[in-house]
This record gives sequence, C-alpha cells and structure tokens, in this order.
Amino acid sequence: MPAPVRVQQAPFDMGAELNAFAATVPGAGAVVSFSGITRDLADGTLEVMEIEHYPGMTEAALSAIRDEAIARFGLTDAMILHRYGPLKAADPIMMVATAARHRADAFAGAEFLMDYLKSRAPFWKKEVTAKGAAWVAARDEDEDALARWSRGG
Amino acid sequence: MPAPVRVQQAPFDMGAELNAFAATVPGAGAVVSFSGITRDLADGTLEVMEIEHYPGMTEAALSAIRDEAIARFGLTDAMILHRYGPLKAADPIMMVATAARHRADAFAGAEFLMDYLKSRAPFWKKEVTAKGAAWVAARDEDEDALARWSRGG
Amino acid sequence: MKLDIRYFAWLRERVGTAAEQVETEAATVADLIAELRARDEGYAYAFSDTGAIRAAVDHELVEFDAALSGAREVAFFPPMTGG
Amino acid sequence: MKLDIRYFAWLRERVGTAAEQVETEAATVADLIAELRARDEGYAYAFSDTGAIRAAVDHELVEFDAALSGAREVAFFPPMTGG
Repeated sequence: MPAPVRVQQAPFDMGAELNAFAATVPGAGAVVSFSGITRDLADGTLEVMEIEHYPGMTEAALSAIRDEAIARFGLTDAMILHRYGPLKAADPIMMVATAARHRADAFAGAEFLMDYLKSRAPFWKKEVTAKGAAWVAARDEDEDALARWSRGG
Repeated sequence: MPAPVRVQQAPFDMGAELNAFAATVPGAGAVVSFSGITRDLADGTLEVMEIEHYPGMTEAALSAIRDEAIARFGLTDAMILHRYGPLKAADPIMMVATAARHRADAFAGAEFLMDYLKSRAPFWKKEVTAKGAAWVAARDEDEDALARWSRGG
Repeated sequence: MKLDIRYFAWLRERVGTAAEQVETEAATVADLIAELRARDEGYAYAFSDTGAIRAAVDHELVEFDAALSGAREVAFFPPMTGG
Repeated sequence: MKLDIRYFAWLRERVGTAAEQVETEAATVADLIAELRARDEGYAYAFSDTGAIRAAVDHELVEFDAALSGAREVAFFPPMTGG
C-alpha cells in the first residue's frame, strides 16, 4: 500500500493511484479524487513550471492537513501526493483522494484538503518562458476559500 | 474516446476511466472524480444489490444533467457512468468526472451531477439478503441536497 | 387514445406487471392514476400513497397535473435512488 | 544562540542564498527580521514588504510575534502556491 502522503519529483499515474486508494477503503460508499494539472499560459508560451518546496516541512504540513480532514469529516481514509521540480503544460502536479461512507463527507474532505494545501503547504510555483521567469502570486480567492472551514466548525 | 454518458451492466475500472477522461480535457487545471461503491449492510448480510433502471429515460436524464452541469459551471468536460443489474458489496456502482480551469468549478460540477443523479435519474436499488429483499428508500438529505442549487443561481 | 404504461421498482411489483397498453381518455397524469386505481385492489394498493410516486411522460419527469395529449408512454415509479 | 535560516522562492533569490546560520539574540521572529533587514540593501529589499512574507519555526507556520527560544530553524518565504 502506497504511503498516504507523498512528495516526489517523479510523475504519477492518477488512475493507478485512484485504484490503489479505492482498494483499501472497506466500508466506504464514496471515493472522491482531485487532480491538479499544469496549465499553459494564456498565450501558450509556458516552457517549464518549476515547483519549489520545503523538504521536511512539506511532509509535516501535508500529514497534519490529512489528519485534520480525516478527523473533521469522519473519512475512511485520505491520500495526498504532490510533485516538485520542473513540469510541463498538461503534466499532473498533484492529487488528493478521500473516502467516506457518504458522498457529502468525501466531497467536503477533498475540498478541505485542497483549500489547505493551496495556502498552507510550502510549495511555490514559478512560470518559465523564453522571456524570463515569474513566481506565481497567491490568489486572494485561495485565502478566502480557507475562511469557510472556520465557520460553524 | 468513450461516450460521455454510459449506462451499462458491465463492471468498469475507475482508474482507467479517470485516465481516459483526463487525457481529453486540454486546458483544464482541475479534474474531479466521484465513485460510488456498493456498501454492505450494517450486519454484513448483503447478498446482492439489484439496480433497476428505465432504459431510454436513463440516458436522456443523464445527458440532460451533464449538459446542465457543463453550462452552469463552465466545465471543460464531464462524464457519467452508471451500472445496473446485480452488484455485490464493494463493487463500484457509478462514477462521474468533471474538468475545469479551476478547482472550485470542477468540485461544484461533480457535486451538482451527483445531487441530480441521486434524485432525478431513474435508478432504483434493492437490497437482497438471505431473509428477503427490500427497496432502498430515498433519503430526505438527497432531496434537500438538490435545493442548494436553486439558491443564487 | 392508446398509451404505453411502464412501472418500476416496488410499483412494478405491486401492480404485477412491468408494462401494459391502455386505452384511455385521461387528460392528465392524475386522471390516469384515478382510472388505474379504480381497476382493482392491486392497483388501488400500488397507487394508495401518491406522495411516494413519481411520473414520467415520454421519458421526462412531470407533475401529476401534466397533460397527456400527444403522449405515447407514461411511467410510474417510486422516488429514485441512483448514485 | 545559533539559528539555521532558510529562504524560499523569490525571498531566496533576493537575499541571494538558500540557507545560512546566524548568531542572534532575537527574541521573536519580528526581531530577527529587523536584524536581517539592517544587514544590507539586499536583505532590506527582500524584507521590505513583510505583508508578503510568511515565516515558519521548526517547520511550523507562525506569526511574527512567535518566540524564538529553543528554535533551531527559521524559514522565510512568500505566500504558498501549492495545489
């Protein structure tokens, strides 16, 4: 069984990951997956998306976010996989999967994982084109998305 | 490329379905999947879950729900696959997948598909045990879940 | 007019058939239900709790006040439980 | 005390190093930032907009008023953009 939190440079097969995860969640009636894919720039000029991270803190942050999601939504299980290093447009960047008895918890758990991971896990993206490189700015929407999880418990 | 709406008795491979879907959504940054899995009864006595459907209407209803989700959330694409016939505990029943530029739309699209499909697509589940058979009752929560999509457009 | 009627799930089990053809002048789904219910005890029992019954005309979910003019197939079934 | 300091993303590029060790008596993260900023123009520029900087002490995100007693590693970086 693959580790439930993985930070790796190597590509991954999202379908194989989904199957491996779903094979280990007895009693769950609902499995949700989210896969993030590298998007090209609007003008199609992306050469490389560089993903930097903070080894040690990254694993700790992802594990804490996973534990929190499992406890909060009563998940049967959850997994997080995130790549770093140089990626090309259309390359999968990361994936989360959740399992629960019912669909509402599986969906909420996956959205919670994504919202926290976006703004609280130490990854930084840099877009490289022939003209130069630019760090991707954090989006206000991503910070706002976190706020909903503190309402109502 | 597999048809975006399928109603079938045959098993399916959720990982292979996810990969096939994700391979055909250029420009999407987010892919969400939901898989529904047959749950055993609390006392572990489920022998068969029979799924009955209404051929003709089922395909029409699923296509309409898919079209609505794509239009409403600006999805890059969406797929729905649903089985019928006799299933065993832990067998995958159905799956939806959505793709969008950003994660919020991909998640909302998948939840919309599931909420509509639960209460508006003509499927009926019957649980068969050694002691007899019982039709699964519709849950009020499922009907309530639909209501959120009429608020605020 | 001639109408094909289809029944699903426990409604099918209670009326004892999956499909039948009827000759009817019912103007609405509600009229048709009243006709069917008047047939015999089995139909009366099957249609006793109309709050637990849904109807479709030509593959489209409808309310019971839906008109039947031009309809070819009417289906009756309990609330759906897909997913 | 001796502290390992790490920098990421554009903060790393602006200070010109990924990691260094400093000898400091700073009581809080804010004190440490003030010390670093006073070093030279490069550090002053890197830390000019503290609203755009996040800090972690021993792998845990903290506010700038967090105490440094017992800390071994402090990291500075821009808002995170994972996912």
